[in-house]
Amino acid sequence: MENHTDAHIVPYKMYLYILGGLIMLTLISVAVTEIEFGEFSVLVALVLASIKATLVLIYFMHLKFDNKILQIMVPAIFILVALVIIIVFLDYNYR
Amino acid sequence: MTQNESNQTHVSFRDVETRFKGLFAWVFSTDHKRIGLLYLYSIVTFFLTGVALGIAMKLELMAPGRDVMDPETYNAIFTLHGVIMIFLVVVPGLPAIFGNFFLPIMIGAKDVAFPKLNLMSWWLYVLGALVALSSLFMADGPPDTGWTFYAPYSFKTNTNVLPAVIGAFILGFSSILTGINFIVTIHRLRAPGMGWFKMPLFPWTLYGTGWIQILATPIVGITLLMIVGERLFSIGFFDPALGGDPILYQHLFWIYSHPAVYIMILPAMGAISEIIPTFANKTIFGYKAIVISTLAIAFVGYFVWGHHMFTSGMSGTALYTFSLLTFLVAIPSAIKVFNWVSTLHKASIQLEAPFFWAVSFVFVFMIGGLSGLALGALATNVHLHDTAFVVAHFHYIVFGGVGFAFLGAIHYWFPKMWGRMYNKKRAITGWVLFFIGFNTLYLPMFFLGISGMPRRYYDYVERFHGPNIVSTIGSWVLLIGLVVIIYNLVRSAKKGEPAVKNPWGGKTLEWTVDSPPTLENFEDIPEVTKGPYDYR
Amino acid sequence: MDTSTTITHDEHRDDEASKLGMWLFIFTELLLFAGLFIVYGVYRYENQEAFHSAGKELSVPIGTINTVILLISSATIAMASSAIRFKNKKLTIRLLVVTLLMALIFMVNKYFEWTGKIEHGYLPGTDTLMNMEQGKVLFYGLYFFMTGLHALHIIVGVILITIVVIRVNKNTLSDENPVLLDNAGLYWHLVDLIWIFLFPLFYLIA
Amino acid sequence: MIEETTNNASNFVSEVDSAFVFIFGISLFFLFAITIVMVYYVFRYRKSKNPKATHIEGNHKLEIIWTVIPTILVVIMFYYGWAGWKSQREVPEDAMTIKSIARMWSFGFEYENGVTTDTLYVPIHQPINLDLVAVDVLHSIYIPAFRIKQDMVPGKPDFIWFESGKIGEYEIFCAEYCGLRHSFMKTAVKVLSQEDYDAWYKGSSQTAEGAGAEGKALFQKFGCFACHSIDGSKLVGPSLKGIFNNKRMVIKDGEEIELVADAEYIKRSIYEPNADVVKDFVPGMMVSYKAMIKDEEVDQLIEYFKTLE
Ligand code: HEA
Ligand code: HEA
Ligand code: HEC
Ligand code: CUA
Ligand SMILES: [Cu+2]
Repeated sequence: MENHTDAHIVPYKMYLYILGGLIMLTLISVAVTEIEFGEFSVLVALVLASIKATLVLIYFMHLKFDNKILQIMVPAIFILVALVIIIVFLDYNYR
Repeated sequence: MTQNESNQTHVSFRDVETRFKGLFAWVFSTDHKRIGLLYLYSIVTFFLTGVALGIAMKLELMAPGRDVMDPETYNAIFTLHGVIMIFLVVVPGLPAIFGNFFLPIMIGAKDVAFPKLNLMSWWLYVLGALVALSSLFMADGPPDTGWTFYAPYSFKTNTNVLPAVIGAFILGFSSILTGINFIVTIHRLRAPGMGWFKMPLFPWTLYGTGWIQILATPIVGITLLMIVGERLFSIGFFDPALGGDPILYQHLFWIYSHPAVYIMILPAMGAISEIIPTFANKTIFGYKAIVISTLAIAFVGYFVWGHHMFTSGMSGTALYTFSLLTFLVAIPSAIKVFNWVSTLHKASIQLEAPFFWAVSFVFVFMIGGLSGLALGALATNVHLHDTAFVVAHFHYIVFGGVGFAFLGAIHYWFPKMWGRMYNKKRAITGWVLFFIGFNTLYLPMFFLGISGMPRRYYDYVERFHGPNIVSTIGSWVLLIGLVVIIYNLVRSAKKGEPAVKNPWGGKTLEWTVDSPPTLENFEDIPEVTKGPYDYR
Repeated sequence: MDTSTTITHDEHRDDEASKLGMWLFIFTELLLFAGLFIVYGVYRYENQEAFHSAGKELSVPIGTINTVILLISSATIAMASSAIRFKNKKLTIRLLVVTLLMALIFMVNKYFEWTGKIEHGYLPGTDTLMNMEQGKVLFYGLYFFMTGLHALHIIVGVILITIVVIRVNKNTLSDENPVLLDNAGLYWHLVDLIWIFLFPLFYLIA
Repeated sequence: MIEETTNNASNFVSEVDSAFVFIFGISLFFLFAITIVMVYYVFRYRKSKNPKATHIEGNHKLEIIWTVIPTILVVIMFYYGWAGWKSQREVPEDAMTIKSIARMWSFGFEYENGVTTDTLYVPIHQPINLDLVAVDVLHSIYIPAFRIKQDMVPGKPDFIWFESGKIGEYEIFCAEYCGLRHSFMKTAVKVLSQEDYDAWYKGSSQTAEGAGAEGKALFQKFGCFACHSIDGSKLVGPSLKGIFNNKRMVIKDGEEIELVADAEYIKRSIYEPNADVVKDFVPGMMVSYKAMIKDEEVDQLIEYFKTLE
């Protein structure tokens, strides 16, 4: 079993680009709340948050350079959580 | 290396000299085998406590009215009984004891991936257990909420709910650490040549269990923390007076606690899947089907929690979704049963104690599982929910399933763990008594439930008297059986005949190492070329 | 392997295993918060109006600043992972210290925010809050519980990173064995990840 | 108490029981079939009879068969369960509504004319809709003979309905654990003929006789006996024996003070039980009865307490 975790060393620049992107997205999501989307504002906010989370996962947390198993596991966990939440709402939504 | 040749130059893991002496050599050992035994001793201690409480309940239920205790005591006793049996005995149960001891050996490794973490999880277990039981010695006494801690009663009662809840939280941590450890071990430490589908079935079930431990336990952790917040700061999460919703508590509780029942049963099924081929001298029927059904149970089992809440006032849509999913999760269990039975076809069966445990496991598991079907259907559940029928169901499947598998496993692996043989005749006597007592104890509860006796009842109306008395008598027979079994095993651990390497002719890797194994298990990591149960 | 000495029970090193272990731990943490998000979701669904108006009382600027702070700290610790592989010890330590500083600023902000809310009597269990409408009680209950738990994770992260800094400084952690730094990073990103969801849920959807 | 056969006890019995018969039938069939095969194999293929095992790895056809058949069976089971349950959630238009209140540890039933009883009286062949309310913790109303059960959740009203087809008296249990005296929380439903019911309904608003008799009836009706004895023995609440105008040690705002249990105090104890809590007892156990007990009823209760020397 070899011990060097990733052969790939990510250059600093890339982190800075991603950071820039994340800050942009944050500002956008703040700006968007100023506009009244009504029903959809929750959705918009969550979609933006999910994009940010995906960026963090892929780049900051190195998923992009990691082995296959993790690349399957992580989305699987998020799907699981989503399913659980959907099922809980099968109750609350139809009460 | 030839089979059954005991090699005198090897030092068993029990006799190894370490930095510490005496007891400390055990409680600070990072050897997976010692940790397994530590778990065994501590779990059995709590288990016997739980048994005593169970017997006490049966005494009280012998006749209507007050027999031996007050309602306060009874309520506290079934709560403690439930908490001990679930959180302290069957959830850690097989993974922590046999998983720790045998997982590395069965996949050809020298230890688990994180030995120190492993030791820590045992310490957390002990800490959690002590915290949970500390309420016994406090003013106002142990909690009286039932092991489910349903809101809002759990923060209205003035008994000591907090220690039990915090204890359960710590125990959850211990369980998570074990799960992480096992998954990483299985991913990283399989011997060369052991592909996923060359892995024995017990490690496979531990793998499924590990995932449930990791993914379900945190939910109960956070739920219990919310109860703490609720009791200390009246945050109002589940208090209807503050806008909270008691049913949401039930959702969160069962999101964990239903998968938890599969944490209990999967390793039990794994142990049975080891015992049956060994004594049948035959490869297991449908290896892949069993593996897939294990993973299917683990996955689908995550989405059926609502079947504990059919009468709680959930929406209709949720009700029938959960009912349907519940039925689907029964299928993989059925597949396993069929495969086990088919393995016996054209086999050559050695009639030994572990095998009797395995066959009777299949029998009681079927009763437990099939009674689960009546609970899973909406109309019948409405009548049976929270009655003695449920109590019968889960004793058949939890204690019938896990208990029988545990006892089968300990008779199966005993020679390997202690390097000695037990008295085979006495082992079978114990099994017979146990089996008779068990059925006498719990079968009547099905009838009580169908005729309408609710559970958690200190007192009952006259017409329930008959079955209850039979049941109480059964509990004594069971107890005698247990005493015979424990006596036999304890005695043999010290005085039994020395055991050979492979007393049963098993094919998995643990039968290729010394009895008991050396500290490192293997001198050289074995190369695996064949499937796990190749009896050709 | 030497057969005669079964005495030593040396642990071999497997970085891939440590990383997998860390990820599994992160999964449990995610599910821990998932439980809370379920509670949040349900109560928000049942008390739309109250959550709406209660959310308005949280300061969006402070929330935004804290978000940016956490994002920066996440980037710096990720860069530290690269720096140590480039064998740049000095830069590694600097980046980590920046991360710690950011955490500190985050906590100070949080402190002021919390005390502000407590002065308003929004602390769960106090009479003022109890007498308000139910949705508000739940909102602030969740607010304190979730941000509190998050803050607890920050504290754990700070301790972890401090240990890493000390070890890098003592050269016991270097490009040969950077896995502890990587894992501290993973943990820190988790803290960030959770905040990414907490922020819109409490501050923005108003 | 329970009738010998509960065939017609409610309109749900036959449907639910046929679901039972179907599920138990299939289950018993599989249980016996598998057990017999298993025991036969153990016997037939034991080592002394069959020294050499045959190597069989599996059989795909069999795997598919024993996946598909149980799947079909469980889907039918699901259907039976669902069909039997669905009608339980569909209340007929003409149902008569009775409000059912659960509290630690008694049930109360309030009829349209305002009468409240601790036993449920219903006419035969009449759909009854029970409005379920819980005041303190979870309870669950369970009428085994009718095959119905529904949790009673504080803060969340719910309902349950039935139509009885058989005169008689049937047990009602509380099926959700609710604390100390959970197993004593039981009562009965009396199914009467329409005439008997009408007679009872008219007569029920009449008053009882004797000093404090109305008070005693109220005390019974509101389930106070669940927590208060009148013979001096301590239950969950203090015994009310000789309470009137006697000294009480109470905790008020964390301080221990002595009070005299005059009419004023008793009224406060019923309307705001947690204002001053009797020493050695737990606040929060007794809930306020302000919404249920009227002023003049409190006076009647006090009259009754005066007789408890
Ligand atoms: C080890 C633990 C364990 C296991 C494995 C199971 C397995 C199952 N359980 Fe059980 N259950 C508990 C432990 C367990 N349970 C506990 C502890 C409680 C009570 C908690 C409390 O309230 O305190 C409970 C309660 C419980 C309820 C709630 C009852 C209530 O309170 O109203 C329900 C309802 O659906 C249920 C259903 C099932 C089903 C359908 C299965 C299935 O997985 C069973 C599958 C097995 C088989 C079906 C048998 C084998 C198959 C054959 C013989 C072939 C023929 C099969 C077919 C034709 C399908 N269980
Ligand atoms: C593992 C789980 C387990 C086990 C083994 C038992 C064992 C026993 N239980 Fe059970 N019981 C529960 C889990 C268990 N129980 C739970 C979860 C509840 C619900 C609590 C609640 O309502 O909140 C309950 C409730 C419960 C009630 C109902 C209370 C009520 O509703 O009023 C009763 C009534 O008699 C009872 C009796 C007994 C008896 C007599 C025994 C025993 O004394 C029988 C003796 C047992 C043996 C002789 C040995 C079996 C061997 C093993 C299990 C192997 C051990 C495994 C390892 C060491 C790893 N129990
Ligand atoms: C769930 C249990 C419960 C029920 C039901 C209940 N009580 Fe109480 N009661 C208590 C407890 C506990 C106390 C003592 C603590 C306190 O004062 O709040 C108490 C105190 C009292 C007192 C003051 C007693 C004293 O010794 O000073 C009176 C009067 C009283 N209850 C009347 C009633 C009446 C009338 C009813 C029915 C309408 C009733 N209670 C129903 C639990 C209950
Ligand atoms: Cu009310 Cu149990
Ligand atoms: Cu379940």
